Amino acid sequence: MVTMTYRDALNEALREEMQRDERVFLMGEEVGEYDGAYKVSRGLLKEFGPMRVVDTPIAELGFTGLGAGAAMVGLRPVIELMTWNFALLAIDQIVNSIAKLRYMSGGQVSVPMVIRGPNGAALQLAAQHSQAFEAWYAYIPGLKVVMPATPADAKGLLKSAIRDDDPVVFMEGEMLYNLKGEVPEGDITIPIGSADVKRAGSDVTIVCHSKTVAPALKAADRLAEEDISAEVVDLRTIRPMDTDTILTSVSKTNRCVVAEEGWPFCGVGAQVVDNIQRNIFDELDAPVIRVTGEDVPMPYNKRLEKAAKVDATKIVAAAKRVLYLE
Amino acid sequence: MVTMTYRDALNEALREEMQRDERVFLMGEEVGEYDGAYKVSRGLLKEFGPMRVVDTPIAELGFTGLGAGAAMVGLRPVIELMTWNFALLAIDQIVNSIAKLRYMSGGQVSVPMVIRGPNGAALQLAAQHSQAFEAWYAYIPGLKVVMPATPADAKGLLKSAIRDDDPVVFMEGEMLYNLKGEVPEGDITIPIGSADVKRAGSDVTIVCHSKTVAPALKAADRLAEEDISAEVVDLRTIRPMDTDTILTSVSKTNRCVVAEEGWPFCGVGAQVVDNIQRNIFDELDAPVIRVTGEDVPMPYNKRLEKAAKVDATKIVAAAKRVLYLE
Amino acid sequence: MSGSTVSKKKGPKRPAKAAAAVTAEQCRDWYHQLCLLRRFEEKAAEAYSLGKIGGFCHLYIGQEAVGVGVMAALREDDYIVTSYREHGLALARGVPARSIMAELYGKADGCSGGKGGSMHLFDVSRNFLGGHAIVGGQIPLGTGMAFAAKYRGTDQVSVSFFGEAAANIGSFHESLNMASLWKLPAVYVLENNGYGMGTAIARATANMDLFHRAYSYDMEAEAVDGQDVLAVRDAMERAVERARTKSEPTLLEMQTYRYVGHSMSDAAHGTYRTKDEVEEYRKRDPLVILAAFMKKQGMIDDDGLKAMDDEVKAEVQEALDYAEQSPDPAPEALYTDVYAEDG
Amino acid sequence: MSGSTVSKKKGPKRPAKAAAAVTAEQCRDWYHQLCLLRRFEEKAAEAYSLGKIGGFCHLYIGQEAVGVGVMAALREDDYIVTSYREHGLALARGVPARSIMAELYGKADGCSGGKGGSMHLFDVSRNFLGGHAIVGGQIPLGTGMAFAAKYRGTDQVSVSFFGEAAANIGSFHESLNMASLWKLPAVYVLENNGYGMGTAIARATANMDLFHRAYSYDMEAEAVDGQDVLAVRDAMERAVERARTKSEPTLLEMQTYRYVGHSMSDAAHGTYRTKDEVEEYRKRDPLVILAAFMKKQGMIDDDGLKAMDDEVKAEVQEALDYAEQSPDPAPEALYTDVYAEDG
Ligand SMILES: Cc1ncc(C[n+]2csc(CCOP(=O)(O)OP(=O)(O)O)c2C)c(N)n1
Ligand SMILES: Cc1ncc(C[n+]2csc(CCOP(=O)(O)OP(=O)(O)O)c2C)c(N)n1
Ligand SMILES: [Mg+2]
Ligand SMILES: [Mg+2]
Repeated sequence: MVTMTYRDALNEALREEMQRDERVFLMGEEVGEYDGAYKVSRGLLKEFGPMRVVDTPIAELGFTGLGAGAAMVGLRPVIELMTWNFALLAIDQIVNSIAKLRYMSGGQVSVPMVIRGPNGAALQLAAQHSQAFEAWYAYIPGLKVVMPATPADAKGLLKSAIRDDDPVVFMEGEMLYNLKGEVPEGDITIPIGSADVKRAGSDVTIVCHSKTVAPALKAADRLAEEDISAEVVDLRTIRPMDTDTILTSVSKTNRCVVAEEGWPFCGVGAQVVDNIQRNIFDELDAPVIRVTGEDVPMPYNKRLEKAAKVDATKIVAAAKRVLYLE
Repeated sequence: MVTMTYRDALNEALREEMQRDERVFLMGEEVGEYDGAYKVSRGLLKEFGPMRVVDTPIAELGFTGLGAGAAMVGLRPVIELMTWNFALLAIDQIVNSIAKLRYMSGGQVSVPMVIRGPNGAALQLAAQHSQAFEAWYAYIPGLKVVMPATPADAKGLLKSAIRDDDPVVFMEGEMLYNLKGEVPEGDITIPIGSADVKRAGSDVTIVCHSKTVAPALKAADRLAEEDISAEVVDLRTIRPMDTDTILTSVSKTNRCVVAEEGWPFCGVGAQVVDNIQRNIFDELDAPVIRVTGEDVPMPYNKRLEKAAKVDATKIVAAAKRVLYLE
Repeated sequence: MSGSTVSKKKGPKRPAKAAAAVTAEQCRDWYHQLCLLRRFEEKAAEAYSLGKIGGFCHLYIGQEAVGVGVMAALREDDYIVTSYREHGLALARGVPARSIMAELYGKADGCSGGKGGSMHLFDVSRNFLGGHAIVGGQIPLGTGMAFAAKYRGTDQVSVSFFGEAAANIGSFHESLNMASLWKLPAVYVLENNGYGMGTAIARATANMDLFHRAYSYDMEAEAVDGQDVLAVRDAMERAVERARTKSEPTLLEMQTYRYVGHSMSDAAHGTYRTKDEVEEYRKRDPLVILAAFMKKQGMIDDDGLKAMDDEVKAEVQEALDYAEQSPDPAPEALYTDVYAEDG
Repeated sequence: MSGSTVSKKKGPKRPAKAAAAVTAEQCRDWYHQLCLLRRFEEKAAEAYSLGKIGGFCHLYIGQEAVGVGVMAALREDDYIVTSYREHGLALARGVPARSIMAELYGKADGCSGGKGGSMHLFDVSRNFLGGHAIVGGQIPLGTGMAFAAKYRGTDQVSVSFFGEAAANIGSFHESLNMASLWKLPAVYVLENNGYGMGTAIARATANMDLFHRAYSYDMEAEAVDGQDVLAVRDAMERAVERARTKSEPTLLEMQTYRYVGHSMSDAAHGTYRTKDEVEEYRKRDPLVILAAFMKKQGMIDDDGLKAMDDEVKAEVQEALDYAEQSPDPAPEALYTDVYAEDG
């Protein structure tokens, strides 16, 4: 184990995979000479040269599609989108080409590529730069959606994503890049599609992912002070979703809160709710309550922004509600 | 009342609104000289001339954004997208500009526009042309999402959408255009945000919208033959969702099936489930079951395509499941 | 203390080029192909009206010389992507007529297993990589294949076909800039048939000399008589040579025409163009042009032409029979090919 | 039987133009504005480093002559949209410094009510319509405003500002084609400051003479010395005239430079450009150029210049004080302005 940041864990995963497999290349805005807008690709241009670490024009539709074309003929692109907000410009290629090529070619074409970058809000970047889109991509058959919350998961999952023969939407977070944690050394991978119980508990399950994992753990701490034992399930992969792990936990606790950064309407949590009530309706002692970002475009003002975001306090309140404690 | 097709109802709504308000114009591919790819705009160019019925180049991002710019300064564009599949190219403007301009300008800017066209699958158009995207748009605060299932609703809701001061995503269906029904004469409008009980019943609620309304009604007929009384609730508007009407119905029937054309993961039905279980958990005698399009890109082959789609048989089976009859 | 102004530049003239030498054998081969493309689609149109083929079906009739001429200049390991109007391109690339027809029928033996249909023909063994139905969507993909060739250091060339209306969409612009910036071995074949659905080019495109757009990206370009296989092949050979040896992209504007409607639901004329216009263009039918050339050169006579056509008709009938008897995909096929692990 | 080829066209030369006559009063006004833009942002940068301003903050320092010169040629009822690098443009348009500073502070009195921030300045009363943070996103919007002017038959002009890197994205291409096709009264002001974040134009753009791209759309274009208010104003007047009287669009490439980093988190030099390069461009500081002109013309002396600068500094300080004391938006503001009915 070594302690490193989430950023460095991603960097290490990229470096190791590029060393392992010559077909892997990184492409995106500012990934090369600038070392990445958020420095995830630091040093890679120097090590691998400009053919494998490719700075692009601002042309998300074009370079994401270009990556897909390269993947169709056997390369393994990692396309960095500066943020997932800008992916809306590339989404035609992601949904109409990348997700469907295998199927509509009758299985002849593989598109082994990773599309990655930060998702959701950072600090005071306002409405156009503060959106969480995992629910959208998870809607699409043909895509996988991976969202690590810790440095160890970031490294292990990015490696798995790069080795996967299908397109993987890989979502990080500006507010996660500096997060430090222990990371196993060497060639570790974490299977796509496996959730992780980040804290065991017996009274209530908190399902979370990505940036809501930290507040969920904090909420669990606070609940523990009131003798409430919360189990924290980090989805890690949104699609395919590890429903088994969720159901096992909720079958034990009989109560569940789902926390996510995004908006409420048709968010990931809605699908989690559906999976729970459909499968273990009789195990539920209370409705599942969701904690989400407020249903508004993100405001710039600092206080308003804070009020719009999910935090531990909101999760604690929801947990108490499902426990009928308030 | 007059009997007319869904297509003609839309056409009439457009014509009447363009007559009523000079600021209203129609823009899109083939809307003018070709009378519309699906003939919804038949005769409008002739009546209103090329400044108000504008044929565009194939440039969805450009002309949708152009419409938004015109709306920002007071016009009331109706942008026709030949299908919502192609809207993926325009989605940056829809989500990053259109949905957010009012908020990020602190309320100074209105974007009164309608973006409309057929959504979902028709017949054998394969993976890139057979997608339902209402769940995506409904996710976005700042947008309204309207999906009429009948000619009368089409007319009344399109008029309301055009008069609305906010952007409305208005989704039709190639398979609906030829549908005939009674339409009240004159200047009727139907409020956005109101669901409609298309058939009253007492044993089970079937929540549906757009193309699943017809199979839901057919399913209700079949269930009636087995003495099961199904209530059919047509959402009509996805966002804002008329949760009251759903809850009233399910509080009465205590059982619910949700049918939608789209894919299951984070679909509209997931949100309906969430709304029901959160609000009237104790009224539910069974889990809510969803009937959705199969979780695959749409295949071209006719039989496979049929198997991928929602039909009355699948809805009947789901209704029996929630009634614990099979 | 001064600004500066520019006046609009006038397009360059298009000097006539002497056709490269061709053999009788080559010409016969191309004529055979032109016939095949034509007869195949005539048959497909029949089958469509009988309800054997469904969905959208965009015929290539009138544009055959482009596909045949372009493919004639390519190597087996070169890459091809195209739009939905691709039956003829698949045929010219050598995808068997029977597997294309079976795909139009949605059958298990179709080149995309019955899942793709008319708009999504794929044959990976021939590097024929689709069949894309979002206007312009294939242009970045083809650019990526050129990138891959350069990345690997092979001398493969990647060809992206698209219609003239696609030159107004963003992906065209973004792709050509990258291809030129990075010197990719790409050829962009713009098939200017004058219409995007019912929209004449003049109603959609500000500067109708589309090949001039290459200039914005410092890219070589040509306008080509797309009704003439030999002209197409010649221009394509220059572009391929440039890509293969110098790793530089080219934009080729093929000036052509479709004799039929945009798709099966669109009439050949009446709404947005006149019957006269279509008849006028019919005079420059690619089959007629090549036949005339061959006869003039003494390569073939009328009997020979007729014999080839008959041969092709039998071939097409065989394809149709094959499609008819091929089974539907198994019901389980609905769920396979979504992900690699689905088998 | 022949194809045809074209050779790459060379760009037109940029003839020097005599500056239109200017009065001392005009020059003083522009100089005042240049000072205001410069001092305002210097102050904003200070406030940012004190944590008073958050998020992204893109300064316009070095490019001021473009904003001042362009606005000088506009009427009050003309429309303006721009990117996130718009403090200077808002100021030059007459949006009060205090309401801009308050917006940077996220305060209730900010020009967007504290909800927009640095990247989303709006002032509808001045037709200053944002402040857009998706590269290229404002270009279709500005085009739509030109469409609206034509639709209504007014002679308003719509101006869209964007950086040179935005010329590589699809929305640029799609918009210019439509503007020219439909003869819209639009002016596209491309601010070529040589970099898109850390990417020099040569690493992102195949043909670096960006104004030539207008040719693809049959549009008039000019390259302009963007450091010189007078040159900018002259070119803009020609473009505005063309839009107002003939309803025709123009692309203006303003050749300029930013002296500071891309945003507050980016160093002015070190990574992607050298200190020497920045120093070299500093020699063509728009304030220095205009001051020199005015002095040469005897319009002002050093004391006069200093007096103006002092005046501006006081104005900026007032704006800062105003922003400091303005309240945060009410907590309920979180939920208003999503829809019209939210009030
Ligand atoms: C992005 C997008 N917009 C619209 C359509 C509908 N559509 C299909 S083909 C077509 C016309 C394309 O014309 P062109 O590019 O000239 O090709 P051609 O059909 O003439 O071969 C249109 C508008 C589409 N498939 N994709
Ligand atoms: C679509 C999109 N891609 C990427 C970004 C991130 N980004 C913000 S500014 C910028 C550079 C833009 O450069 P240019 O257009 O030259 O304008 P300048 O910043 O020089 O004024 C980038 C890449 C974005 N905001 N939007
Ligand atoms: Mg065409
Ligand atoms: Mg720039």
